[in-house]
Amino acid sequence: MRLERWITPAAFAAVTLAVIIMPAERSGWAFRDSVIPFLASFATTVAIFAVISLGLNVQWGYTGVFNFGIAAFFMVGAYTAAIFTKPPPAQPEFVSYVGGFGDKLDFLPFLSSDQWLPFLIGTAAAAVMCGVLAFLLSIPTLRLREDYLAIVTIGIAELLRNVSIEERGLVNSARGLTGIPRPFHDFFDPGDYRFVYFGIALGVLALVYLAVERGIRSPWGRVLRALREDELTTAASGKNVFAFKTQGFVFGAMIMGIGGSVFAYERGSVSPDTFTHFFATFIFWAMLIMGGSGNNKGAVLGAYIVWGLWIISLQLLGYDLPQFLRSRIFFIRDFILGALIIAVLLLRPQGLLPEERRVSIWLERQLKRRRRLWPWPRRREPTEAAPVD
Amino acid sequence: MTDAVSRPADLVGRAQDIRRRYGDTAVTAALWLLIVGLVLWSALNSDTRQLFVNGVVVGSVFALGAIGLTLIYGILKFGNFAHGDLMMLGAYFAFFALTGRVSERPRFDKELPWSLDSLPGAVDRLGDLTFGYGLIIAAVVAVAVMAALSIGLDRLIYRPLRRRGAGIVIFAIASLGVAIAARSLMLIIWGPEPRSYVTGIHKAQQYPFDIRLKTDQIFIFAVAVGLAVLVYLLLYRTKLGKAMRAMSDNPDLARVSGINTDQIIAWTWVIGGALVAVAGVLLAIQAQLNPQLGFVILLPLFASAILGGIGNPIGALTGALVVGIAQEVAVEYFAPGYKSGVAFVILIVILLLRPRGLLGARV
Amino acid sequence: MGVSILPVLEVKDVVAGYGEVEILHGVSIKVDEGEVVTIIGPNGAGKSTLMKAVFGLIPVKKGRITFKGRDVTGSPPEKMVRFGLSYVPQSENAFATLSIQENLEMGGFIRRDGLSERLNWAYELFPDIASRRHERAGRLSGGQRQMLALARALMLDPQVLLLDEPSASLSPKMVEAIFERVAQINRSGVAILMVEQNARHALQFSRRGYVLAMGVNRLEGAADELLESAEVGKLYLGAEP
Amino acid sequence: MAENGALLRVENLVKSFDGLRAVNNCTLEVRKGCLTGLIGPNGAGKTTLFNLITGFLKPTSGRIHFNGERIDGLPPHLTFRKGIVRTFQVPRELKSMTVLENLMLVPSDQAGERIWNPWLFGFRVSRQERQIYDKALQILEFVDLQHLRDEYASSLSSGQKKLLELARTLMCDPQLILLDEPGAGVNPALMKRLVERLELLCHELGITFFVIEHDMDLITRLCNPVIVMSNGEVIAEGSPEEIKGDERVLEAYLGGQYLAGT
Repeated sequence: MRLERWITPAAFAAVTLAVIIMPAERSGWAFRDSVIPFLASFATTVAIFAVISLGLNVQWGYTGVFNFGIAAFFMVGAYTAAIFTKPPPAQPEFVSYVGGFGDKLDFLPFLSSDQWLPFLIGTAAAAVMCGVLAFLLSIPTLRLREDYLAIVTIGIAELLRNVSIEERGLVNSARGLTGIPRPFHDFFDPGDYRFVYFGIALGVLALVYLAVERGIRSPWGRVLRALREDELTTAASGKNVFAFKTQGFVFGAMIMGIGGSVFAYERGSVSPDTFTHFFATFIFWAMLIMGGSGNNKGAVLGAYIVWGLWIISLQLLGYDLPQFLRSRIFFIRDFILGALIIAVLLLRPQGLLPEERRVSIWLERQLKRRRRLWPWPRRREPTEAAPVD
Repeated sequence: MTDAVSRPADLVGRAQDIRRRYGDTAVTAALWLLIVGLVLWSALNSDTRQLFVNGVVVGSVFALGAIGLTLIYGILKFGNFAHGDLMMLGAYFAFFALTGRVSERPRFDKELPWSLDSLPGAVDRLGDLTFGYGLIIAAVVAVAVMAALSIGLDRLIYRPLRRRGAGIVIFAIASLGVAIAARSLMLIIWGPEPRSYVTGIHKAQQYPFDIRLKTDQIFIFAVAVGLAVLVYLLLYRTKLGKAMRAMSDNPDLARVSGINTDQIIAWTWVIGGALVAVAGVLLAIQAQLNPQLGFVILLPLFASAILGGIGNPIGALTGALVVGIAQEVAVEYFAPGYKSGVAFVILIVILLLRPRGLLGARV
Repeated sequence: MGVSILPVLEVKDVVAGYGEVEILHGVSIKVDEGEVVTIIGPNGAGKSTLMKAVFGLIPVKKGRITFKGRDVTGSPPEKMVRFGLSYVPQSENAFATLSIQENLEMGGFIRRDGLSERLNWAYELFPDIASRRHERAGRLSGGQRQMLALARALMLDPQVLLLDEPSASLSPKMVEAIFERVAQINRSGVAILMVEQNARHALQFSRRGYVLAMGVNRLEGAADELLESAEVGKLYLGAEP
Repeated sequence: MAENGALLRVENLVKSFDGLRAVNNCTLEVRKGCLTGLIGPNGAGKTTLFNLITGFLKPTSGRIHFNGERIDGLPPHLTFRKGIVRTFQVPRELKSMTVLENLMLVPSDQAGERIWNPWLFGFRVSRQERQIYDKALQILEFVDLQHLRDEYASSLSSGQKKLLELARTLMCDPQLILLDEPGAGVNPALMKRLVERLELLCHELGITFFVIEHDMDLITRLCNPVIVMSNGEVIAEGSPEEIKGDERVLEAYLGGQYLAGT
């Protein structure tokens, strides 16, 4: 269908236009003072969410592992990063949390808590914690029918959120943690910092994207995709199904943890009310399903479009809306998201960007090096094989 | 020679066989003992007796939800993640039928000119209950609406997916979409503030053994048990119910026997929708009307259904009572926020030890 | 049995298969009133596929199926049952989680009246399952389960009964019992179309037989002729044609 | 006592499902370098036997020896490691992966299958990928599918899927290949080629085959010896000619009572 080819560009263009025009129009076309900073914040959030969406893509899009508790990993990532970078609580009677390793790192200049190393340590710790959590969850569930994992992950997300609220000394219960040191924060003008952080978030996204792409296009990723297609055949090809499934789940969870940590450093504060099922699990599914599961570009595009809808609904509040709409705009947006998910599943199950047909970056590189034209995807005639025997 | 070498290995093999054959039974027996022990202990211990009774009430609300869930799981073979939200939606429909209220702007309601509470005596309390017959009629309206809505959702969403041969995960994601849509619909129409069917304080009555119970709670328990028995009778005594079980067992053979499977699926949604509505109303009486509650209740529902063995209504009832009691009694020892943790722990234990549930796989 | 002009069930040049895979490449079979017809043939000949195609469980791509002169091609199984056909699949032919009585009730699902008489009739015909009528079918032995499957299919008083390998994986004694029961059912006036692995045995109980191989008709004739025919053995063990 | 040259030996193997014995005290041997056929009526337990040998099912009792080593109860990926590969009766291709990927998946111990190796030892992964790629191309040519290498496996015809299954087994230098009805749905021209290929593999490369097949012509052309199973037991073994003349085999197929045991 000719029309179908335009869906993806049209969706992209619509969101882009809306995200630029609405704030511009409202600020009287003051691009430098308000639109550009706004876009930087917008893009930062998109980058962070795209990271988590990529993590989900590894789990669901490639491995076929069904995680309905992204909130758990998002939250563990964010909190871990926070307590690894924050100084210990100053007034334990008012604010209390475990960790607070930020001070211990202050003895060297580039280790002080507002520089890059604590950021890296926090992010790494977040990834590790999420990996361990995912590994533990995989033990009772990965051998069972797919939807059992979904239920268990819903459970762990719910439980962890409640633990964070109930245990006062753990992460300062419902009030959450504030004042998380942000990398390089003191070196820049507060007004410009958002651009710096946009760079950081973009860098993390790029790294994660490359890592996922490289992992998925490696023989390792090939096994994961084979698992998604048919576990029996994969077992008959001599692969340890359970081990690879666990690896895919853990790898995806670690990426989600990284996303959580970058989120924490961007906000400078985290609190339990961010990590509800709705906000912290559902939107990532919406992003991935809409963008196209099994395609990393799709995961990023999905994050862009879904968060675009989010921002559009926020922007709409700046206009003179009837009271009826004004108080309900977010709920209407949620409804549209729910309906969109169903519509995508029914009408375009492959999402905006369908999965690509590629084998292995290693092979592509090899073949290029040998100055053979890689025949993908247009040239289909068989190239002569390497001399046999 | 070969024999001599392989004999020890054979012994090991035989031991494994025995473990395979009897281990399952032993684990089940141990779990049952544990459950019965905990239930008895919490019922007899004077510290937890009150909580035990509360748990039975909470559990009976879970039971209705879990029975609906397990019914749909048994016949359509997918976990319906919209079940909790649809329960709440049903409760709101009853609220709407009763009071005719919708939210106009935050904390400000608009009352439609027609509603059940304008009927004469509709809100007069029935005996010691907090509500009048109006709510009961409203619940019936909600049952009808939810049954129709369920069929509509099946036609619109699940049937096309079924025809396409989509996997269970696609169904689950679709049902998540439904859950979100249902939740936001409640928020759009009635706003985020918690509500209740009737206002005013309801005093609990004193019963023997130092137990305090509201009559509403007895009502909840009675309705839940009554409906569970009805569902059981439906499944085991009526032609339709037997056909539903037959289809759950072997859809092809059901068709060969002349059972119209499309019709059975439609009936399953009707019954499932009706149960959803009643469960929602009971939940709203027991707790409150709150759009957030729908998704939260999903975990205990699934825990109950899995504990009882998916596809088995009596199992779901048993499982739900156990989960309800465990959650309430845990309040004595842990902070109330850990209620969901109890359901989670039960879930994990069952998945680790006996994934088919306690009453599952009785073939 | 009198010879009728029209066959009760006629299958003409049926082409069918699973998805894109074609297994039957044009098979024709007919069953006259009150007779037992057996289809034999080597594995993979498409015998079971033919049964499923006749009963509407898989789509018929070409050809015609008529029942008492009426075109029933492509009717779903739930309709076939109403026309007066009944089918016993080869495996999983009882609802394992339902009781025996419930299995039979499901067999009579579309019956409006006379269910209890028919139940009694079935229990008389199959006394070994009658004593266990409230047990779950999953607990029955293979032979009993097969008896139950037969009884379930007979609950509607069909005119034609399709049997897919009634003797599969049963002990020799049980096979004997099943075939005797099949003969008894036939004597009550039910025409039977049967697919069998156990060719000799089945042919002894049949009036006519067909041999299928690789999805086409290869031989047909009176049962005793086929029994004597050396061709049949060759078709199975593939001597050069 | 073990006869010389027995690659696979199955002893008194039993597998029961809910009291039904699908494989009942089955004892047989597959000799090295042979194309052994396995025939029998439907429900004889042939596919169940394959599932037991490859570890997709665990036997109720009995032993399986491969190269003198006990392998019963090993999970599928470990029997694969020992050198046993199988195909499925109904082809189970990896649908939304290309034909080439279907093959490149198979070789075990690929360096790139460890998640960190692509980062640490890229060159090794790269070199190995090239080798696997070359091998996959060779095998695709061998089964005549090279023109389809970039197609999704789901778009193949059923005969081509059968060939893909065979190609998959060849990717890993197996010692024993279990083929479950390789001929079903393959057109005669392809079939002729398939027979040639199998013979070539067996005689030139010394791969042992154990083949379930219903097409007796194919069995006659291809296999020697042939083992006949009925009701979960081995009832005869011999050359195709012997089998055809064997009264018990005909009995098993045509019904009547065969003599059980001894």
